[in-house]
Amino acid sequence: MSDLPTTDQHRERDVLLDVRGVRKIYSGHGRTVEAVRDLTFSVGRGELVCIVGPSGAGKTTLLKCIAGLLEPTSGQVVLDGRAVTRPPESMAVVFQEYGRSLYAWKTVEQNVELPLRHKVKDGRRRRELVHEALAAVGLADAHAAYPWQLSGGMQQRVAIARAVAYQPQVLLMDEPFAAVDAQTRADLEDLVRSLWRQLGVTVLFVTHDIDESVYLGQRVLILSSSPTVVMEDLTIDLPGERTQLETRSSRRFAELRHHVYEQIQLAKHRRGSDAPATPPSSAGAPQASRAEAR
Amino acid sequence: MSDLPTTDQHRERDVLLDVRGVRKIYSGHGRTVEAVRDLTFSVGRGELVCIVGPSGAGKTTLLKCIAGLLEPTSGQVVLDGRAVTRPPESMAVVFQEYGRSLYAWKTVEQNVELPLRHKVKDGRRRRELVHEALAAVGLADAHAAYPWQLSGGMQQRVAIARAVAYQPQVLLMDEPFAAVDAQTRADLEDLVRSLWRQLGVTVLFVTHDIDESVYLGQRVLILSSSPTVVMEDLTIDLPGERTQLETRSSRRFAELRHHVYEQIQLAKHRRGSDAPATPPSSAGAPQASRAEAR
Amino acid sequence: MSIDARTARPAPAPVRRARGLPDWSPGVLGLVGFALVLELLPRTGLVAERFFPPFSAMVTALVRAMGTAEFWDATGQTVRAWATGLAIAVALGIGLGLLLGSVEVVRRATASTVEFLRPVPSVALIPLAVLVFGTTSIRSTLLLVVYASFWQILIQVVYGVQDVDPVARETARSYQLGRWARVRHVVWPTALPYVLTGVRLGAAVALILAVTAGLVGIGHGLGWLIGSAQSGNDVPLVYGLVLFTGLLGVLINLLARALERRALPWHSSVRADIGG
Amino acid sequence: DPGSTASGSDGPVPVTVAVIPIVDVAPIYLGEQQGFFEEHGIDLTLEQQSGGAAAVPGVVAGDFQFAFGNVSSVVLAGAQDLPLRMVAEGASSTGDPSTDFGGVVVAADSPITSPADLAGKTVAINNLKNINEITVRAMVEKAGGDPASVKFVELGFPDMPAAIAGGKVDAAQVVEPFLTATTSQGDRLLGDNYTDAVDDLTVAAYFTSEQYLAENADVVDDFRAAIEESLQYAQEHPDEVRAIVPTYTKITAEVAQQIKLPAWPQEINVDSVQAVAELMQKYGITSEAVDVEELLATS
Amino acid sequence: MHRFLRAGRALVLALALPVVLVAAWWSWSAHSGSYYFPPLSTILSTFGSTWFSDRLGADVLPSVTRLVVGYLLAVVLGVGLGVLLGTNRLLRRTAEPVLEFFRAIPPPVLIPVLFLFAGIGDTAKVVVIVSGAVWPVLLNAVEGVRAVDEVLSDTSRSYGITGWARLRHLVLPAASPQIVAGMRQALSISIILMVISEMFASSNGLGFAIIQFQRSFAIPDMWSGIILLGLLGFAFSLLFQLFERRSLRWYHGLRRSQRGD
Ligand SMILES: Nc1ncnc2c1ncn2[C@@H]1O[C@H](COP(=O)(O)OP(=O)(O)OP(=O)(O)O)[C@@H](O)[C@H]1O
Ligand SMILES: Nc1ncnc2c1ncn2[C@@H]1O[C@H](COP(=O)(O)OP(=O)(O)OP(=O)(O)O)[C@@H](O)[C@H]1O
Ligand SMILES: [Mg+2]
Ligand SMILES: [Mg+2]
Repeated sequence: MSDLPTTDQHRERDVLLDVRGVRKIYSGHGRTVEAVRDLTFSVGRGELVCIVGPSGAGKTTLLKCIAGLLEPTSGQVVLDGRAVTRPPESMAVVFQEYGRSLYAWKTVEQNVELPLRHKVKDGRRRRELVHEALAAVGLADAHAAYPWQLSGGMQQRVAIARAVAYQPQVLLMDEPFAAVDAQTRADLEDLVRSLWRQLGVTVLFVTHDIDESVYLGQRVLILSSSPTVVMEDLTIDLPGERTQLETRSSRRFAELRHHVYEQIQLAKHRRGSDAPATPPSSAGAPQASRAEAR
Repeated sequence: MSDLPTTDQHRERDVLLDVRGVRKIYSGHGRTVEAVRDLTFSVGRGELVCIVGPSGAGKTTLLKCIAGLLEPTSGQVVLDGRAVTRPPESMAVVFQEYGRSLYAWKTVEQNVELPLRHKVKDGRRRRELVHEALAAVGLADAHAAYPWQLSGGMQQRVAIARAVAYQPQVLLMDEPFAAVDAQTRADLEDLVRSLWRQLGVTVLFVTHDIDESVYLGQRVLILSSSPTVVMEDLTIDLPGERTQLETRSSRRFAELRHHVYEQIQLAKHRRGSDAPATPPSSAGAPQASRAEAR
Repeated sequence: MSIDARTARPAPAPVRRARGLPDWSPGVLGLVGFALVLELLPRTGLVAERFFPPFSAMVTALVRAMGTAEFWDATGQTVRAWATGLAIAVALGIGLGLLLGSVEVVRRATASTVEFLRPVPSVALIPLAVLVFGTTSIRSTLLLVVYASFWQILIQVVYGVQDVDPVARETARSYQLGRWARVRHVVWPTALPYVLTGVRLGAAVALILAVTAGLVGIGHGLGWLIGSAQSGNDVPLVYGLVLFTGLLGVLINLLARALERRALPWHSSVRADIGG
Repeated sequence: DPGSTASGSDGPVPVTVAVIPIVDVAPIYLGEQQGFFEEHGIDLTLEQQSGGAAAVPGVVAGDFQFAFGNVSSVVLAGAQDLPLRMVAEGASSTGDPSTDFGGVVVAADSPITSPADLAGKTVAINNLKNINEITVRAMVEKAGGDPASVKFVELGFPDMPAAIAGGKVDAAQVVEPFLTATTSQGDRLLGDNYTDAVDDLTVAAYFTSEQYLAENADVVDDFRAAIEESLQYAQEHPDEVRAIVPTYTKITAEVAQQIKLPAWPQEINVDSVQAVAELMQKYGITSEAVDVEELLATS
Repeated sequence: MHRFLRAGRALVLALALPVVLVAAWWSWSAHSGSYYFPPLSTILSTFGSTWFSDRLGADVLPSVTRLVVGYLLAVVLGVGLGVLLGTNRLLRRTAEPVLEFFRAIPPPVLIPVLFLFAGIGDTAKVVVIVSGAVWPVLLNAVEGVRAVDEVLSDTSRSYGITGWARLRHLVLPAASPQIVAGMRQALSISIILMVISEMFASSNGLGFAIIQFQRSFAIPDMWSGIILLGLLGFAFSLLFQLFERRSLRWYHGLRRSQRGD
């Protein structure tokens, strides 16, 4: 593990997103779960960070807190210097429950177009964006279909197209490729990377596929099992130009993926309570600033 | 490709499931899709067959036809010598849309128990089965939760536990591990294999993960892009005893997975219309018998 | 093999549609059966004919009445009161329902008042209606019609608004859809099935009140015609008019169903019905 | 005073009268036909209502200048200090049980033979606490029965024939055309509650509001005069009454030939109304005695 | 402390509008001078003497009994028939026009027919209540059943959950949010029809009393009756909310689960 550098340098960079001591306890209906114990990390502007962790670790919970859809029990999320209390502008989310996030009463095209309405006033330009996005995910011929006429993977791609067409500054994706086949997945991975490089969008990408996390990310955050803390914040020191064939067959890739794999295996059995304490530098902001955001 | 034998020998064995010239056309709401053009294959009793194919190829459609939930436009499905017209007994299905297949008004425990009610009359035995199944998928402590209190991966595992507890003779699984992390996925793969070996259940397993299909199956059916035909019926000649570490690092495994990967890439661009004709031996039954089942 | 749209149903539905028969044939069959029962009840002596005439006598009386201008005036009045009243009730019910359903504070603040006012019967408002608008003004009838059907629609809309899927709602929120866009594109389509049920409920109640108003002496609609036939002891005409009222109801429902098919092609219930 | 200027001017005064589609209001229809109202400078509009009580709010609100209703309603209103005034006679009992337009009927095979037998029995009437209830009670009392033990149930006249035939009630107080309908089907007329209770009973009257009376005294006078002519005309031309009834009711011409007609004297029998008021107090319907004189429009 | 604050806020919210409305009514009616709109103070002073006497047992109790019986019957009938029609398309197509026919007929004109078949006692009144209150339950049940999620329906079918078990574990719970909406409608309709049914062939009951007051021009008493009706409706709706909270616990949990509270 010593040959794998953990990042500290990005803190000096332009920090866009700051997650400070976020904790989330779900309670009600006879069940109280501490989904997230204490998450602290930050993401620089234009970074692509992958998040991996065991099922039920709280990845979705974390993403919802960042998206301003869920209020943390304590701690706070700061985006661009401002505490997040409601969904911030220019952020797109691809939900894990892609099926339910599509509107059954709208066609594929309308689903993709809807969020654009208040952003892109020019109808022609909007339709262009929609068409491009749908073509990019391989659904050029499903415009007029309703979501429930599509296969699972196709539905998921509609949700991705919607986020892509929106041209957000921050893109949160919650296992966005879970339902597509290997080839499509590879294509979509490249799509995300090219979007990220071209548009400078900041991406948080939750995945269960370890190869994917290493292939895609500049950093991989490994979460522990619930109650959750950040187990490791791993910098992926692969070259910026990546291709499916070359990158994946490189030695460094194999090392990194092996490392992540081991960590995940560990994570499954290690909980927040017995994880190593996070270094002070990445610890939460002082109590005062936490309180003021609530 | 010549070094990879395609199976013919299993046809002499005890055939449980016979899919004969199944074709499915969806029409309505201004859209007509030939989801499946012509699928013909058979599965022997106690076999474990994986199905891979591009997103939107018609895998879910096929599974629904086999489960008796969807009537093929033409062709027929024969199970145990009888044409399937409605859901056969002793068959369990894990749906791709796991979230929607759980009863929101029942707890996890009740969800798993419900199908058992009419099968296992003894309440104690039933509860035992439920507990075992939930423990097997790593949800021993979520009995009392409602599905909507669980993470995506946990929900999917509840659906799996339900199928496992049901102890079916035929198990149809539609991308059952799509939402769980790598480690859990490996555990669940081993669970399916051990169930299959112990109970002699016949398994049809749809997956997008090529490694998984090779690791799990005795055969892998590769479907073409829509309109769909069987592109290849590949026998996995790995030893019966498989372990995650050893099997996956074997040379034969790598060869096989590489072959499947190539085929899938081909499949994405090849449609049923230009796929190689299936050999006569596996072609559909004569027209007469097709007609009588409708 | 030819492609038959019917075989493309998602699943073999519990009841196979009788092939070759048009959609409406079972419904007509039901009505014919009902007419037969009406004809046979008095004919077999189960009820005395002079209190409950056979179906044919009702129809004869109705047809006779249909020859008069008075009948069509009355029908016109009732239908006008019905349509206007329902339109007002639907507009109010949907507007306030969306407001109540989507703004928690408003709902809580009005809950007790709504629950208090809802069970107050329209008929108890008759003196009020008469006093404010008089017995001849259509507005008296409208007051009763609107008051009665408004609550039905309101409650349906409130329940419908609550039915929005949380994931769908969050999607809309995260994509910065404004309140109006959320209502229009997310809340409204979700609530629509409830709303349509509410409109169907409200439509029938509106018709009932439009007729009842006449019965108690407000306006000169069908109810007034029924009332005067009653006091004239013209039993076949009474039932003939009741029959006519019921048929109006059937007609209204046909309209509502057509509306549903147009408005909800994506809804699973309609999908299953249309087939495909 | 706008009312007086209106009647003082040359044009006819528009007047709306609420009536009920029953035989009793035939005179006003006849009078309109004969032009009696026109002669008195009244432009008459007749509004049909379902019942006399229903017209009261309309009169109070000024929608109707006059309305036709039974006298007990007016007495009741008087007891509640509702500002109503009786203007003219509406319809009266004929004073002869064999020719009167109302009565109590029982089924042909009923064991009830005298009004006294009604004690403890169920009697259907169209409105509770109204003229029919008190006159039936009085009839029972006169025959020696206990008026308090009669059980009254409210039922529309149209529903009474079926209720008697089905044995749902023991007796029913009916008026025309249901009296003819029941008796011609074999039901037995037990007695006439109107003649039994009070002599020459004024059953119904035309009334107006105190306010209208105060502001338009001359119109009221004109109206009264026209009504009185109409009443007289109706009384003298029963055939014309029978001819006009089917035009404003759903009573068929055939039935209209058979029904019994009420009496239409020209004056309200104040004594009979006072008797009604006293009976109402006696049977606990009003708590205090009402002086009928105060309810008359003596302008 | 926090909890007290929250409870206090809820109380203020619940009471504010009624208080404002009552105050408005009070001040407006004090000077209305209209015979039909007596001062609220008069109405309230009549309230006690009118209702807290033997009327409670003589009029209110019989009414409430008929109401409860009629309502429960309507619910049972509505759900039963609704599930039947919702699951069976042919039956629905056949029966719908006839049902719509009955739905459109005003209860007052049905009443004479009811007298013919059900007599003039309590049975007829209960039938009147059922005949009106059944529709919202029925319609909502039909629509709720028709809208059962396909994936869930497929799941049940493939696990052989059919017939009675399907009804109990799938159809009824899935349709329950809509059925409950219908039941809520039916409750207030039942009260309205209780009044209407007592307008005919009656000799006691709350509706009967109100109509009598109206006819005998006892206007303050009539208003006090209307207020009592409102109070009754309010009380029943509170009971209903308890029921709803229990029976739709999962549903409200599900709908709120991701609102962040
Ligand atoms: N609405 C909720 N109510 C109660 N508990 C919840 C709710 N949502 C999530 N949880 C719980 O919080 C924990 C974390 O859930 P979360 O969905 O964030 O996990 P996840 O990391 O996204 O998992 P997966 O990879 O399986 O999607 C789980 O134990 C889950 O049961
Ligand atoms: N209910 C439906 N109505 C109309 N078309 C449908 C319906 N279900 C599926 N289809 C179409 O049939 C085709 C095959 O869909 P299916 O769900 O079987 O694919 P799949 O192989 O399961 O894909 P995935 O891997 O993405 O789940 C798709 O083109 C889809 O659009
Ligand atoms: Mg998740
Ligand atoms: Mg699929």
